[in-house]
Formats: sequence, C-alpha cells, structure tokens
Amino acid sequence: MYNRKIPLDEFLKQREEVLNQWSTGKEVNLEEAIEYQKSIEESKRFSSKLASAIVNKETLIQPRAGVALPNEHLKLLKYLQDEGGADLLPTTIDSYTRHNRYTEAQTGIDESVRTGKSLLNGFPAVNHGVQVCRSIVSSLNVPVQVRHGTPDARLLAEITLAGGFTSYEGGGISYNIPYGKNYSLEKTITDWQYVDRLVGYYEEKGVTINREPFGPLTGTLVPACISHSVAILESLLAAEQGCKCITVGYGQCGNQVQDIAAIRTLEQLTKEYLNRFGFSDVKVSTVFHQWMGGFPQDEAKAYAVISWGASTAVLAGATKVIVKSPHEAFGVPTAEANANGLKTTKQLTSMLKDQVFTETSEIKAEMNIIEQETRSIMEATLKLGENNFGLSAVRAFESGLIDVPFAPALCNAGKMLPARDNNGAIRIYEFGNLPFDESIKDFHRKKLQERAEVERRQVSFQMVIDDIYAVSKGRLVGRPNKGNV
Amino acid sequence: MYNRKIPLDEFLKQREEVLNQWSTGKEVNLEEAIEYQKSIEESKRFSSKLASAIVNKETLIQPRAGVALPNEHLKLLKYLQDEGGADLLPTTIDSYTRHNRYTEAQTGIDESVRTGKSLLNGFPAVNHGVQVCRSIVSSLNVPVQVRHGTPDARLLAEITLAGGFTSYEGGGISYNIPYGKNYSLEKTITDWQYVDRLVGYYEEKGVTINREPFGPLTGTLVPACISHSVAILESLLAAEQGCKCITVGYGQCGNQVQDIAAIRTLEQLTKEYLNRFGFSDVKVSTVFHQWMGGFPQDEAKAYAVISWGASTAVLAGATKVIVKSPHEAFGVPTAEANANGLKTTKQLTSMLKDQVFTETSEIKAEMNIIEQETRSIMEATLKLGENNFGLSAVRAFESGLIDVPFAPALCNAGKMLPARDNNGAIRIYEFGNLPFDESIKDFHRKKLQERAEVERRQVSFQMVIDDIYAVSKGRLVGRPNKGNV
Amino acid sequence: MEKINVVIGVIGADVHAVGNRIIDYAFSQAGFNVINLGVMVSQKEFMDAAIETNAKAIIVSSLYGHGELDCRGMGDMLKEAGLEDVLLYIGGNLVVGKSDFSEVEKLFKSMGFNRVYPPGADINQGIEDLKNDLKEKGIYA
Amino acid sequence: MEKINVVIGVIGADVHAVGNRIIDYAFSQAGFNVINLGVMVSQKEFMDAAIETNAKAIIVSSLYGHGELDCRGMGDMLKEAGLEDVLLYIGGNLVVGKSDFSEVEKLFKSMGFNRVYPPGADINQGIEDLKNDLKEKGIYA
Ligand code: B12
Ligand code: B12
Repeated sequence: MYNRKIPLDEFLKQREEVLNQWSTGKEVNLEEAIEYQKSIEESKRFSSKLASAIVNKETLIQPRAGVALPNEHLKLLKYLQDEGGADLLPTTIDSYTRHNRYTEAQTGIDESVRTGKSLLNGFPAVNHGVQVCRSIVSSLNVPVQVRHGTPDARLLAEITLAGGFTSYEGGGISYNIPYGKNYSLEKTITDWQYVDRLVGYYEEKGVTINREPFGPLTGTLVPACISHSVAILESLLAAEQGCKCITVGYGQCGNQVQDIAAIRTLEQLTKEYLNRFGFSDVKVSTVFHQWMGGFPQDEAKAYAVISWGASTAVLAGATKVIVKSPHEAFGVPTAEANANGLKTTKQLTSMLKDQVFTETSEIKAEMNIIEQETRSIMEATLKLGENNFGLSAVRAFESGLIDVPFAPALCNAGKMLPARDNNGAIRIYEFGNLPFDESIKDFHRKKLQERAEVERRQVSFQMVIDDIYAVSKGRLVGRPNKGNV
Repeated sequence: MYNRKIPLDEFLKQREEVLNQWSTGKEVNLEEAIEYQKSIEESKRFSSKLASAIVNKETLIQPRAGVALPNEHLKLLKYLQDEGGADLLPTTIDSYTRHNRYTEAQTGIDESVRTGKSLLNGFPAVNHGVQVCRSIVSSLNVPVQVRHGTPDARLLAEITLAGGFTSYEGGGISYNIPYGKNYSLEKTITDWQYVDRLVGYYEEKGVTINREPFGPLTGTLVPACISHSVAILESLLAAEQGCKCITVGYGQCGNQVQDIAAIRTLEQLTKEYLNRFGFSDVKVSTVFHQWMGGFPQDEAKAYAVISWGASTAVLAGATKVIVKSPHEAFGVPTAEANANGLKTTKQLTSMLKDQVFTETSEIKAEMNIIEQETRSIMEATLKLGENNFGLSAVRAFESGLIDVPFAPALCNAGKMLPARDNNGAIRIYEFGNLPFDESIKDFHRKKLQERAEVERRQVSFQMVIDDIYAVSKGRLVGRPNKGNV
Repeated sequence: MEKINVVIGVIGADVHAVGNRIIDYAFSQAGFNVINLGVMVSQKEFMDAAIETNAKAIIVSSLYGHGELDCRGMGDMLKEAGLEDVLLYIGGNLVVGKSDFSEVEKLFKSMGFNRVYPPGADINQGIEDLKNDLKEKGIYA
Repeated sequence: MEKINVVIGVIGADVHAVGNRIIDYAFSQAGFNVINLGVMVSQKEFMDAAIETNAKAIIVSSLYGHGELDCRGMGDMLKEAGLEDVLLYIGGNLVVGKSDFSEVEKLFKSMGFNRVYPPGADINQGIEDLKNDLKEKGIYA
C-alpha cells in the first residue's frame, strides 16, 4: 500500500499487467481516452452536474440498472432517463465481472443471447470493451456512472473510463468488506489506489472523474460512525492519488433524525479530515441511499419505503439519492418498476425542494454523538497507520476498531452487533473492539435499555433478527409482537 | 337556527317529517335503534377506537369507499379491512343521495343491477334502508363511519345511526360551502343541528356517536385559519346539541411545517373554544386528510403524494389519517387501488410511530401565526352572532369574515385568494374581508413578495392557477418554468 | 369582431368548482365570451343559456362519476331544439372509476358529444380544438 | 441422540451474508448441527463438506440472481458422488428479476433440488419441511 501518489513509472508498469488481464484491455489507449473524455459536454459530466446541484440546493436522483447485452442495456438506460426522469444514470456491473470471472461473464452473455433474457445481474463492461461503452454513454443525455462492488476493479476502471463514464463507484474497503469473502484488505486497498491513481492521471490532464466510496456497506443496521469512518478513509486514499471530486455516501437507517444528522456530519467530517491532510481542493458532495436492507414484498408498501427515503434525502440536503424500485424484494427490477421508483422519488424531491428544514435539538444531539464516535474511531485508526492511510485501515479492521455488521469478509472482525433503540435509531449492543469511551458506551446502553424495558425483554440476538426483518414486515423497530407495543 | 339544545318535543316533531321524506324512513325506531347501538362491541365503536389511539399515540388509517349495491359494498369494505389493513372503515354516500335526489339514486341502483357495475359514486344508504346498513356494519370487525357531503343529512343520519354506524361526518357549514350551490347556510346549519341533536339524543341514552366536521372544505389551497374556524364553529354547534366526541379535520397543504402546525393548533384551539363555552367534557381528536387537491395521474407519483401525507400525519400526531389511492386522478378507485393506498400509508404510520418529532422554531412560528389568524376570525365571528353560533356563522360568511377559496356555494363571498409562498406554505394574496390586522396582512404580503421576486413575476391569478396544478404536475409551488427556479 | 359566446358549466349534482373557474379564465383569456353557469347545471339550463346567448359551443364538465347518467339524451334534446349546430364538448372524470378511455369516448359520442376529453385533459387543447372546429364551420377566422 | 448435520451456504459469487447468518441461527436453535460455509461457496465445496460431515441435508441460498447458472449440474454431481440421499434445498432470489415462481420451482427441481423456496420464504417453513422429509426417510424421530 502506498502512502503517497503512486509514482508515474510504477503506475505505468502496473498498467501493462492490468490491461493484459482480458483481451479487451488492449483497446485502451490512455492519451486517446483523455481526448475522448475531453470531448464530452459539461452537461454529461458527473462533476459538473453535482456542482450545480449543490448550488441549486437540489437533490439529484439516480437508479441502479444493468443488463447483460449492450442494446438492451442502452434501451434500459434511455427509458430510465426519458420515462423515469433520472438526473444521473448508472451502469451496474454483473457479479461475475465483479469477481474478475470474465469467462463466466462470457457464458452469461452467450446464454443471454441464446435465451433472449438477461441471465446476468448487471452489465459485463470488461467483456464488452471500450467501444461498446462509448456507444452507450454517448447515446445518453445525462452523466453515467459505473456502479459495481468489485474488489479488484483496475481493468474495469481502465475500460470504463476510456469508455466515457465520468464517475466510478467503490473503494478498497467498501468494495471488499461487504462484497467479498477472502480478499485481503491490503490487496484491495492497493488495487484501488491504482484506480484512484488512474483517476488522478485523468485529473492531471484536465479531466475530472467523480469518485464515490460505497457508503451503505452491508446495508444492514450499519451505524453511521462505521460507514463515516470508511468513507473518510477512502476519501483520504483517493485524494492522495489525486482525485478531486468525491461523493461520500450513507445508507438510510429509517429514523429521520439520525439520517439527517448522518448526512450532515458525513459532509462536515469528510471535509474536516481532507483539510487536515492538505486536500482542501477536493470537492465533496453526498449521496443518500434509500433503504438498503430487506424490502417489503408488497409493492404499495415498497413505495412507502422508497418515499420515506426520498423525503429524508431532501430534508437531509443530500446531493443525490440512489433510488430503489417496488420490485426490490423480488429481483432485478423491470425497466418499468425501476422508472416507477424514480418517478416516486422525483415527485418528492420536487415537492420538498422548496421547504426549509432546520436543525432541531434532536438533530444536533444526534450529530454530536455521531461526530464523537467517528472521531474516536478515526483518531484511533490514524494512530495505527504510520502515516499510511491504507495501513491504518488494514490495522483498524484487524483489531476491530472498525467493524462492519453482517459483513461476509473474513478480514472483518464481526464482533460488533447493532440494534435499534426505542425510536428506531441504530445503536450498538455489542461493541466488540470499537474504541469508544465509557460515556459513549453508556449512551448506547441507556438507549437500548429504554427499548428493552418497553418490550419487556433483554437486548439479545433475537432483537437484532427482529430488527433485520422489521422493515420488510412493515415496522422500523422489530417489536416482539407486532402492534402490541 | 337554535342557540341551545333543541327542546325534545320540537325535535320529535321534526323527526316525523324527516322520516317521511322517503319510504325507508319508517324503518327507524329510535328506542330500538339505541338498544341496537348498545349491543355493538366496544372494539367496533369509533369513540373507543379513537380514544385508545390517543393513549397509544397511534395514527389510525381510514379509506374512502362506497359502491351502489350492498353485497358489493360489503365485499369492498371487507377487502379494505382484511387486505388493506384499514383501522377504521367508511361508507361513502353517492352524490344523488347527498342532494336528497332519492329517485335518481334509485335509477342508479337499478342501472347498476342491470349493467353489473356501480354507476353511482357511492352507497345510497337511504334507499337501502336500516336493515341493509345493519347487515353491512355488523359483518365488519372495525368501526364504520358515514362519509358524504350532504347539505340536508337528517334522514341519512336517522337511517345510518339506526343502521349501526358509530360515526357521522359533516356539518352545516362544511357540507354546504364545498358541496352545494344554492343551499341557504341558515337552512343547512339548522338541519345539521337536527343531526347533532339526534347524536345528542343517543348520547343521553348512553350511546356515543363520533361526529366529524369535514375539515378540508374545497381541498384547494384552503388556509388553515379558514378551515380551523369552520371546524371550531361546527364543534361548538355540535357540542351545544349534546355531542361529546368530536374529530376535527384538516386537509394537507404539503408544506410539512405548516401541516404540523395546523394539526397542533387545530386541536388546541378547538379545545380552547369548547372549554370557553362550557363544553369541557367533549373529547377532541384530529383527522389529517392526505392531499385533497388534484393528484398526479402517474401512479408512482401518486404513491409519493400519498406517502408524504402519511408521514406528515404521523409526525403531526393526528389521531387518524384519511387515505387517498393511486387512482385518485382518474376515478373512484378499484378495491385493489384503494387497499394499495392503505398499505402504503400503514407502512409509514408503523415505521414512523416510534420516532419523536419536536417543535422546531419554524413550527412554533407557524403555530403562532395560525393561532393569531384563527382567533381574529373567531372573535370577529362570535361578535356578530348574538350568542348564537349558527347566526355567527351565517353572518361571518355573509360579510366574508370567513371565505373559502374556490367554493361553489353562492353564499360564500369568494373574494379571498390564496397562493403558495416560496417554501410552499399557503398564504393569502387577496384578503377580501378577512378580519386580519395589518401585521398579519404584512406577514402574508412579505411571504408572497419573496416568492414573486424569486420567480420574477407579480403575484397574480396565473400564480394561483399554477399552484392549483402544481402537485399534479410534480411540484408543490407552481413555478413559471418547471425546473428553472 | 364580436366575441363568440360559449356556455360552460358542470352538469348534474356535481359541485367540483375548481376546474370550472379555470376553464372560465382560460376561455376568456383566449378571447371568447364565457357564459359560466357554474356547478350543478341541468341539461335544460345548458340549453336555455345557449339559446338565449346564441352560443356557438357548450362546454360541459363532469367530474364526479355520474356523467353517463347525467348526460343521457342531451344530444337529442339539443337537436330537437334545433341546436344541432352548437358544438357540444365534454371533459372531466366522466365515468365512475379508472377506465379505458376509448370506450368512454365512444359512449359519449353516441350521446351526441362532438368531442370528449379524458381525465386531466389540458384545457388549452380544448380551446385549440374549438377554434379549429369553428373555423371549419366558417365561424372563426 | 446426536444432532443431525446440515451444510448451509450461499452459492456462486454471491456475497449476501445476512440471510445466511439467520439461517445458521435458526437451524441451530431448531436442534441441528450447522456446518456453515458462508458466502461464495462452490458446488464442490458444498459436496465436500457434506461428505466430510456426513450431512443429511444441503441448504443452498442464492440471492443475487445467478442461481440458475451457478446450480447447473449440482444434482448430477451429488448423484455421481453417491449423495442422492442427501436432501438438497434451495431458497432466495433464485433468478434475475421478479418472475413466476412455479416456473422457477420447476427449473430448479429439474436440476435435482428437492425443495425450492420463493423470495423471502420463512426459514421456519424450511426447517419444518426438513424435519418432515427426514422423518419420512426414517432419520428424524
Ligand atoms: C442487503 C442487500 C445487499 C447487500 C448485501 C450485504 C451482504 N454482504 O450481505 C449489498 C449492498 C452488498 C448487496 C449487493 C448486491 N446485491 Co443485493 N440485496 C440486498 C437486499 C436489499 C436485502 C438482502 C437481505 O439481507 N435480506 C434480509 C435477509 C434476512 O433475507 P434474505 O437474504 O432474503 O434471506 C432469507 C430468505 O431468502 C430465506 N432463504 C434464503 N435461502 C434460503 C434457503 C432455504 C432452503 C429456505 C427455506 C429459505 C432461504 O431465508 C433467509 C433468512 O430469512 C436484497 C433485496 C431484498 N430482499 O430486499 C438485495 C438483492 C438480493 N440484491 C441483489 C443484487 C442484484 C445485488 C448486486 C448484484 C448488485 C447490487 N444491487 O449492488 C450485489 C451482489 C453482490 C454479490 N456478488 O452477491 C438483487 C438480486 C436480484 C435478483 N435475484 O434478481 C436483490 C433481490 C435486489 C434487487 N431487487 O435487485 N445487496
Ligand atoms: C378537489 C376535489 C373535490 C373537492 C371539490 C371542491 C369543489 N367544490 O370544487 C371535494 C372534496 C368537495 C370533492 C367532493 C367529491 N368528490 Co372530488 N375530487 C377532487 C379532486 C381531488 C380534484 C379536483 C380538482 O379540483 N382538480 C383540479 C382541476 C383544475 O382539475 P379538474 O377538476 O380535473 O378540471 C380540469 C380538467 O378535468 C379539464 N376539463 C374539465 N372539464 C372539461 C371539459 C373540456 C371540454 C375540456 C377540454 C377539459 C375539461 O380541464 C379542467 C381545468 O384544467 C378530484 C381528483 C383529482 N383530479 O385529483 C376528485 C374527484 C373528481 N372527486 C370524486 C368524487 C367521487 C367526489 C365525491 C362524490 C365523493 C368524495 N370523494 O367525497 C364528492 C362529490 C361531490 C359532488 N356532488 O360533486 C372523484 C370522481 C370519481 C369518478 N369520476 O370516478 C374524483 C376523481 C376522486 C376519485 N378518484 O375518487 N372533490
């Protein structure tokens, strides 16, 4: 792991290897790609659109979407743009590509051609290559981002940035811990330093590519201080490699006070740490993810969850909101279902745009606790790293200073357990090795005790399970007997 | 118009006439009806369910629904109860019955039988009579209310209360001004004093019938002070006739601060005026109506509007919320669409139930202005009436002290014009004869001026029209060029 | 040139007044002379007003779902009164429930309406159509 | 009596870990001895674990949509290895997109699965079914 911008020669040497990982790698010509990127109009660039959203105090809307075949994929994106009114578009990558299993991705493509339906859960951009990407991105009127979950995303970055995408999601931590099992954190961080270096290279040549650490992590009862710490670390890592436009993210918890406090502190703390390490020229924006946990199967109920996320995103002042669809509980949505999620969201972002929402004392109190927690984690983490952000992160995970609930990655401690308090805010019930002082811990214990008393039961793993199911069963807090408390 | 409880003998004399208005009137036997009402379990009574919702800090959900034929109507209500999860049920009456056109209602019934589809926009309870009502209400597990819009609702009340309904919507003002053209306010208030006296009679015998003035009036940019004044006057009128359980209502305006302030002041002010006139034993609850103006045609967008109403209802602390369906812009919803509106709403009332929401300084400021305005109107109104609430109301409308925007009734002045301010709150742009002092008027002018400057145009009728269309076109404030401001 | 008279109103026991106010405003802005009968207007009132004012068009609104019952025989009535030249338009939420509009259109055309509009139709479309229809009749330059 | 071994895991390149944690907990609570292979489990890993632990059932989860591609040949493989007696269950979001479940069920049964569950199926139903199926085989008292 580097603790400075990767020297150009080392970077270029590594590029050769990377481009050799799959046949389409040879399509990439970096200088030509930069020229191509420069030819893209401002209105189709992520960085510009985000900047003007901040000025206009708008919350932009963006779906997730990706299918196996190029024509179908373009048709899908056009539909989401024209019918759904998406302000920003995605290209969600399939799971084989995410695990660099390009041969299996190819099988998926071939089978999809044969059966006439997409058998992949996303768009296999590496297999399709640079020209196909360009033909898609250039046919759309709004900026397009790569969204994935790829631990080693170097080749994918090379191909998609040359392919005209102007934003790239992910990070060495956020695309490892929730998205893999056996990937070494050291390796994924190093690989993502390559991606950030590539973005930094474009930046040096005058082309800004937006970078977005993946905020929600496992999407399942993640306390804000955990996802904030990961976001800040990945922002520092990206900035170090020369990225200048970063969108930090957070997945809705469902308690509005906590969600608003989270988005506001996320922005503040990210800027604070970037400034502290001399990256004050980085532009920071925020993304709010509509509920990332299990959804209700009933579509009318799913619309309610989508709406609640949309309104909270606006009231929190997020720069953009990632939208779910009413099919969420079932499977990858049809184009129609996906557009419906967008339309619901747009109605609310427009209706709420003009409303003011101030900081209540509850929001301030919640911001205060999130700040304290995040600073505790960040300071302890930075101390471990010998001025190397990557090393800090690796050691923080090793020692459980940062601990993501329900993560599949073996390098995650998995000792921390969250649960909701009586108002539905996410608190922590097993701290594992989180570096919190007793006053913070007492706060959590007190909050959970309140709930335990109301429900007349102990805080336990059963309570956590109840909370995991709650939203899909029509509640926020997983009460023992629905409706009784 | 009476200024005291109608003397029993006068009431009973009038009853004879009333029961003669249509053949089914003779089915009503008041003493037997009281016994029947007493046999209804507590859990199926409106008054009890509202009382326990207040204790449990729950917001109950209730749809609108009514079709021409009894079997179909029962099937519909059962579906809304079982599939939609309605906490309270309605029986919406058709428009012919509302205008006492029982012969035309009969044609509608006959045609509906003939064609196999409901050609009426509601349930013609008078034509169907007492026994049919009982067979419906007794087959359901939750309380059922009569919802209508009937200027002269005396016979309907006789039949439906004898028929086992435990709540009755309407009032001499709120079911005249938005629902009629040529009805004399004096006459409708007197007729509704009869209805309230009937409810008072049941109350004397130990049977509590819930009464609900119709809060939203025309549903179109109605300032809270106007609907509050009507609600308070009708509460006083009802209390005077012996009603002890009153639910005052308000139609969502869409600006959350204003909506929360409105529900809170509505409850406070109603109690305040009831106490002042010695009716401190009346139980007051509140009902929040999801957006009552023009809806978006797109169902995904309609879900957003429904959701926004649902969440505001909970955060405002309303006792119940009246639910719209995703078919709203088109026509009377199918059972499925109606249940979908309920499910969306229930998801939110449950998810938000546990969340605390305090009074922000904005909410307090808005409460303050609504209180001032309402008190101005009420004090001026009461002064006119020589201790007769009905007379107060009639004279207040005559002189435009109370003025409902876009009302069809000729007895309404129609000089006041509302428009949204820059945050989407409803303000007043033409005051007509509203009895506001200059400081209140200046507040409105200032607020509208703010918007006018942002939009670089004058406050004008075009602005009002733009506001009327706004929600159906995906905005709250009707900006001149969508998306531009 | 003198302004052309059009009669507008909401038929039957229907009290939806908001659209009516806007239709009044829009037709007036477009240069017509509007005779607005308001809400709860009977077939006969529409006819009488049209005769009295020598109106070239009757613009009926029906929002509340009883449109079918309320409009039966209206075309015939006008014809019998010798008003077959008066253009008869209708718009709003014409039947109970969300339904296939082409069916609804057919139904109302069979009842004598020249043009039939779906829920939430843009009133400016109606104005445009009226101008064209009047032009075809040689009434509107 | 000794506890019955069941192998659980999430197949393919799928990393959805939450349901897996709960299935582990639920089967353990229900008295089974759970061998949890976690996420990203290959067909062969399932088979090896079943052989090694003499498991009576393999509970496969697939959430991410590649279930069809990932499970092809799994039934045959187990049969070839002589594991035709091991009960093979699968649940989750088995195919890409919202689809007719009866089709999906048929597809996976044809691939050798004994029981196939729709999205969001209650895991307790799976436990119930397993107990019954084991009883039928005379394994579970
Ligand atoms: C949380 C989540 C994530 C998290 C997962 C974090 C983690 N590592 O665990 C993150 C954000 C990382 C994620 C990533 C992805 N996800 Co995801 N995710 C979800 C979500 C919202 C909830 C899943 C969950 O935890 N549910 C709660 C648990 C308790 O329920 P469960 O997982 O369904 O398991 C229960 C039942 O299925 C059942 N069950 C399971 N197996 C079995 C077996 C038997 C025998 C029985 C009886 C029962 C049973 O019992 C379990 C316990 O109750 C679902 C949608 C939903 N359900 O609302 C999508 C969903 C599963 N994800 C999906 C997809 C496509 C992805 C991604 C490819 C792309 C993306 N959208 O980013 C990646 C895939 C990564 C990969 N390689 O696997 C799709 C799958 C599409 C399809 N099948 O058509 C879904 C359905 C969303 C959607 N509609 O598009 N996801
Ligand atoms: C506000 C409203 C009310 C208010 C009306 C206040 C008032 N007096 O004006 C109140 C609450 C009192 C009310 C009462 C009722 N309503 Co109402 N109401 C509405 C609502 C929400 C908005 C109507 C509105 O003002 N829209 C804004 C204006 C600008 O649009 P508009 O009215 O559609 O008019 C425009 C177009 O239709 C078009 N247009 C109209 N006529 C014509 C003619 C031509 C030639 C052309 C080109 C265009 C055109 O141009 C107009 C101007 O842009 C609609 C549903 C919706 N649209 O979202 C239901 C709706 C019209 N109501 C309905 C019903 C059933 C009722 C009630 C019977 C029962 C009830 N739900 O309480 C009573 C009926 C009372 C009666 N006797 O008429 C139904 C009608 C059902 C159907 N057709 O199947 C609707 C559709 C709601 C629903 N989905 O159930 N209602």
